[in-house]
Amino acid sequence: MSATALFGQLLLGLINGSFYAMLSLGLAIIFGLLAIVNAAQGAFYMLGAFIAWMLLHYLGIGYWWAFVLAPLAVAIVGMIIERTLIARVYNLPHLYGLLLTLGLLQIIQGMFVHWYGTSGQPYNYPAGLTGGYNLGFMFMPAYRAWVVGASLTCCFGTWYAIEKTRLGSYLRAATENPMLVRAFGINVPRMVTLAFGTGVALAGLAGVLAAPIYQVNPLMGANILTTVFAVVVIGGFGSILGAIVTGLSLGVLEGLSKVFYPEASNLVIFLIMIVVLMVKPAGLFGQTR
Amino acid sequence: MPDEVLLRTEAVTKSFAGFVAVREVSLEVQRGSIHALIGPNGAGKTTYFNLLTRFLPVTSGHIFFKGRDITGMTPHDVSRLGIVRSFQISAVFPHLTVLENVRMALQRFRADNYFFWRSDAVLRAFDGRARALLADVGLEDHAGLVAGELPYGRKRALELATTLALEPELLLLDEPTSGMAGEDIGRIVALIRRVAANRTVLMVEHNLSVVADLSHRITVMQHGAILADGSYDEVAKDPAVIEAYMGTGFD
Amino acid sequence: MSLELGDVSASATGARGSGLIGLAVGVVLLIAAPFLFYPVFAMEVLCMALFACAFNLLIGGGGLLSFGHAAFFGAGAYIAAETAKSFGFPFELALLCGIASATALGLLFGLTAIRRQGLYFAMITLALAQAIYFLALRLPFTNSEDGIQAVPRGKLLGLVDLTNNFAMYYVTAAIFLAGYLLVARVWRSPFGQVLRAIKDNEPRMISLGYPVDRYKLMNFVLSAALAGVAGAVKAIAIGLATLSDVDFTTSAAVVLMVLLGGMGTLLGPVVGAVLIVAMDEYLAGIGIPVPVVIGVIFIVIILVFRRGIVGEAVYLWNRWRAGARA
Amino acid sequence: MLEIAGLNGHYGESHVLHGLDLAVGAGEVATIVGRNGAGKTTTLRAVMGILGKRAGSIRVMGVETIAFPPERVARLGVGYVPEERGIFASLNVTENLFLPPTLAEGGMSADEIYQLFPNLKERGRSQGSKLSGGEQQMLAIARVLRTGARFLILDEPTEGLAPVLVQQVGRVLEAIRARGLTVLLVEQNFRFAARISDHHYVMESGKIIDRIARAEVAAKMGRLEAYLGL
Repeated sequence: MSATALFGQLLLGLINGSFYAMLSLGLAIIFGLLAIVNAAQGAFYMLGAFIAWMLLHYLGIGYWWAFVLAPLAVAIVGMIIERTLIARVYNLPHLYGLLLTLGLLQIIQGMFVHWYGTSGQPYNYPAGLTGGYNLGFMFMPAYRAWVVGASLTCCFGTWYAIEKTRLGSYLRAATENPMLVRAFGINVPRMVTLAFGTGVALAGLAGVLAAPIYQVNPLMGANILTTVFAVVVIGGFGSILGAIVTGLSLGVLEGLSKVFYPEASNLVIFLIMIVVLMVKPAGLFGQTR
Repeated sequence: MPDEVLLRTEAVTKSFAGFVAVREVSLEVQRGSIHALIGPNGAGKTTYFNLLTRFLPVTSGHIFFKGRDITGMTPHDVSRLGIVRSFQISAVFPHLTVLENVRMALQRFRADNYFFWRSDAVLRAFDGRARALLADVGLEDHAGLVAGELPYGRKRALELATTLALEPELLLLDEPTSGMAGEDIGRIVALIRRVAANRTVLMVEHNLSVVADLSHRITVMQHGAILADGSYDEVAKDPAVIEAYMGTGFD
Repeated sequence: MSLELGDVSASATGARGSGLIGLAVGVVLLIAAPFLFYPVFAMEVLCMALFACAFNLLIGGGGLLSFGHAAFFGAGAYIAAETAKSFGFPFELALLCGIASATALGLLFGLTAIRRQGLYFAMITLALAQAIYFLALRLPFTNSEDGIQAVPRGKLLGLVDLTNNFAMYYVTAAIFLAGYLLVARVWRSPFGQVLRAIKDNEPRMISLGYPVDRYKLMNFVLSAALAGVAGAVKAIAIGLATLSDVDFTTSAAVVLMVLLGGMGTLLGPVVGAVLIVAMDEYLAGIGIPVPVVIGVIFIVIILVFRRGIVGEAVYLWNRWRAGARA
Repeated sequence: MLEIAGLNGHYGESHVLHGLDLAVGAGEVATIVGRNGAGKTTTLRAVMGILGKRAGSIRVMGVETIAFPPERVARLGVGYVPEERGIFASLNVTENLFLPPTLAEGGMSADEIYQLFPNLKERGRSQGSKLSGGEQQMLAIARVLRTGARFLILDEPTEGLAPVLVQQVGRVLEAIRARGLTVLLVEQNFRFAARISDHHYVMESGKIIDRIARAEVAAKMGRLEAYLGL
């Protein structure tokens, strides 16, 4: 096997891994505050990609604007949904939240399948990132380098915002004991809405980044969602850094398996999940409770 | 009554992430006695209970029941050995009827609980015993009610009947009178006295008049450790105990 | 902590006399159905209804929400189709092979997932089912996107020719009825009592000395096996095992059927399955996107109609009776 | 500052507060004493708006708050030190200290806080979960002094503390009183409460059954021991 193929798959694995990381990071933020597993996370990923495509296709707005506008639009849609629908199930058993977001997934995905079919819409590389660099051991496409850089920056930026800033300390405190945070005069319900917006915006951003690589497909969200759930089970909802590390390393492992045993590459993450559940049921970074 | 130690703990300790909730507690419970565990909030009594029933793993130390080391057993094995606990909050099965609640405990002794193809008519064999237990706690007229609809005091009585159905050798009661007032307390005290006649009871209780009324022996805990141990009169005179209850001033 | 989704007590403790009358009406309907509807459509409805009953056994009995039940349905379908077509197994044997594989898969899923509860349990089952989906996509005998087509029906016990739609229908109906009655019996067995109690108050059951995980696992395997029956019968009756049998959409559809009909009620899943399969057929005909409608129903049920159709009916009936008595 | 009339409250299934009446004047230190399970903590939770089921009337600084969510109660200028201290384990000391937003002018500055609690400065970067019980308590009190709250609610500040630390809490409370803040305290440690309280409210079975002013404490010691002692 050639070194070029190996490094190529590793790079793709890193890219996929950073998408897993962004989606599961969003899930972790939402889960921390809402105690809900957002099954629609995949739909928001797809929505991010589609909004970017629609901006270009209908309004002629290019990639760089879409990079900012699409996640913002996803966040707004998410916050509206949180206020109007999800807020109504906070007092019910947590599984109802999962079922509700499952319904949302079906609606959002179903509409796009209805309008655009299941074949992908092409989305061109943004101007300026079409070429690549020859690194000697491999050819590095410029757009892929940008995606790795942007998504890693985004992941670690989120980590920094949560772990090191004042707003992040609100978030961590409210995850631990929301009632007490409210008793200090902080409007936690509003924070919950913002956290949901942030969580889905991360998925939307991953969607924009993915658009030129994978095309824009209504089913792209459902496909990634199951993998992201496995990533979350493997990592556990315990730590932000844990979500990032688990996402990245599983992406890379998946990439490696494509090189060495391509038939099993789709299964490798699920096999790892089974092993982890046997050895450490709470997940690698989860708290045993 | 022979002086037989039914339960013994040896330097049992439990710490959570740097915080020691139970510190080297060594305690002996005599067979046939009512033994009360008292102390201010946060003294570690409920944690200690959870260690005894294996709901929490101990950090260090050993637990012996009838001379046998049970420190590493699973909760349901401990229960099968004859150590059964009640809970601070009412632990009934709210959607089952009162009779079914008690039967749930009796049914445990059947071997065919996994036989999903059998009719539950076989469970009627337990109805007589279940009704007798309900009569013991004054619930015989409510057998057909759904347990969730019982008032709070009666739920506690139902819980006790269910616990007794297991014929426990050691009954662990976690605050049997919590959340009750007035005549309910009197009723539950009489009940505990009656059912304790040929059993051993270890209970956590805050209501000191209940403790004074019922217990043969009292252990006072504070800050996770044992502060004093003895009869009610001995304990009540102990200056350390008085301080624990009335506190220390400051200047 | 077990999750209180649905409530089985309404039906499990319901009057047994009226149950018998209902059963008689049901049997008459089952007998009459192929004369009223296209028999193949009726078979499909019954298989989905049995699948929904299997799912309901899990959630109504133990309160565990599986998001990957299509894996068992699909395993039953693929293995029964393969053994009937490639190995030439007779109907009964192909059926048994399908059921056995679903049961084994259920045991594997169960052992992996049963230690986690609630949301994690749902996510784990979904992820495992996705692994099965990939297997169905990749394994040599499953023919990827095409699936296993033209599965022969064969003869029942070597006597009854099942290529006749009516014969096949009545065999399917008999299997469905047996499965339905099995669920009813499980809930009224000592085992079912234990499950209800675990769902009601799991810590208390542990303190009473029950090994609760073993009961939950057993119930999970039972539910997987029954889902396998539904899948196997469907593959042979319709003559087709495809990727859509193991797809996530099918897992979600079965959740919806049970939710719509009423979780934890005996009849609910059947009502839900009939409505959803019929709606599927109707909407596909007039070009309305089915998933969107399904999603909307999901949300409406969760926000305003959590008892489901049968659950609501039982609730209203009980209230009316209580009112009449007072 | 606080007037409670006919307050009823439930904790889970059990009815804990049975028509409670209580009033605390501005600048006063009032203590609720009583045995375990009498409903003391529940009373404080009801005032803060974090008790789900409550009915009756609670007026804080003249504003009816019975239907307020906790954040609106807090913004009237109320600081809360919960039982078990409520230090956030995932936040470090400094983050815990600066978590509560400023509610009004006149709170202590960071320098004043560090002067009163020198430990907190040294341990600024330690995680909340790594603090000793005494340090947690100091942090929990310091946290609300920063906000400018005029009315402090403290739930068993001496619980589980060694005598030296009880002394320290006592000095802090005297400093608070000297600043003219109003304090509602729940204490099991009666001798501690007796030193600083203007009024003692004795609670039993969800009701206030006696009110003893500071001047009467010595005379009524026997009665108090009967309420609280063994």
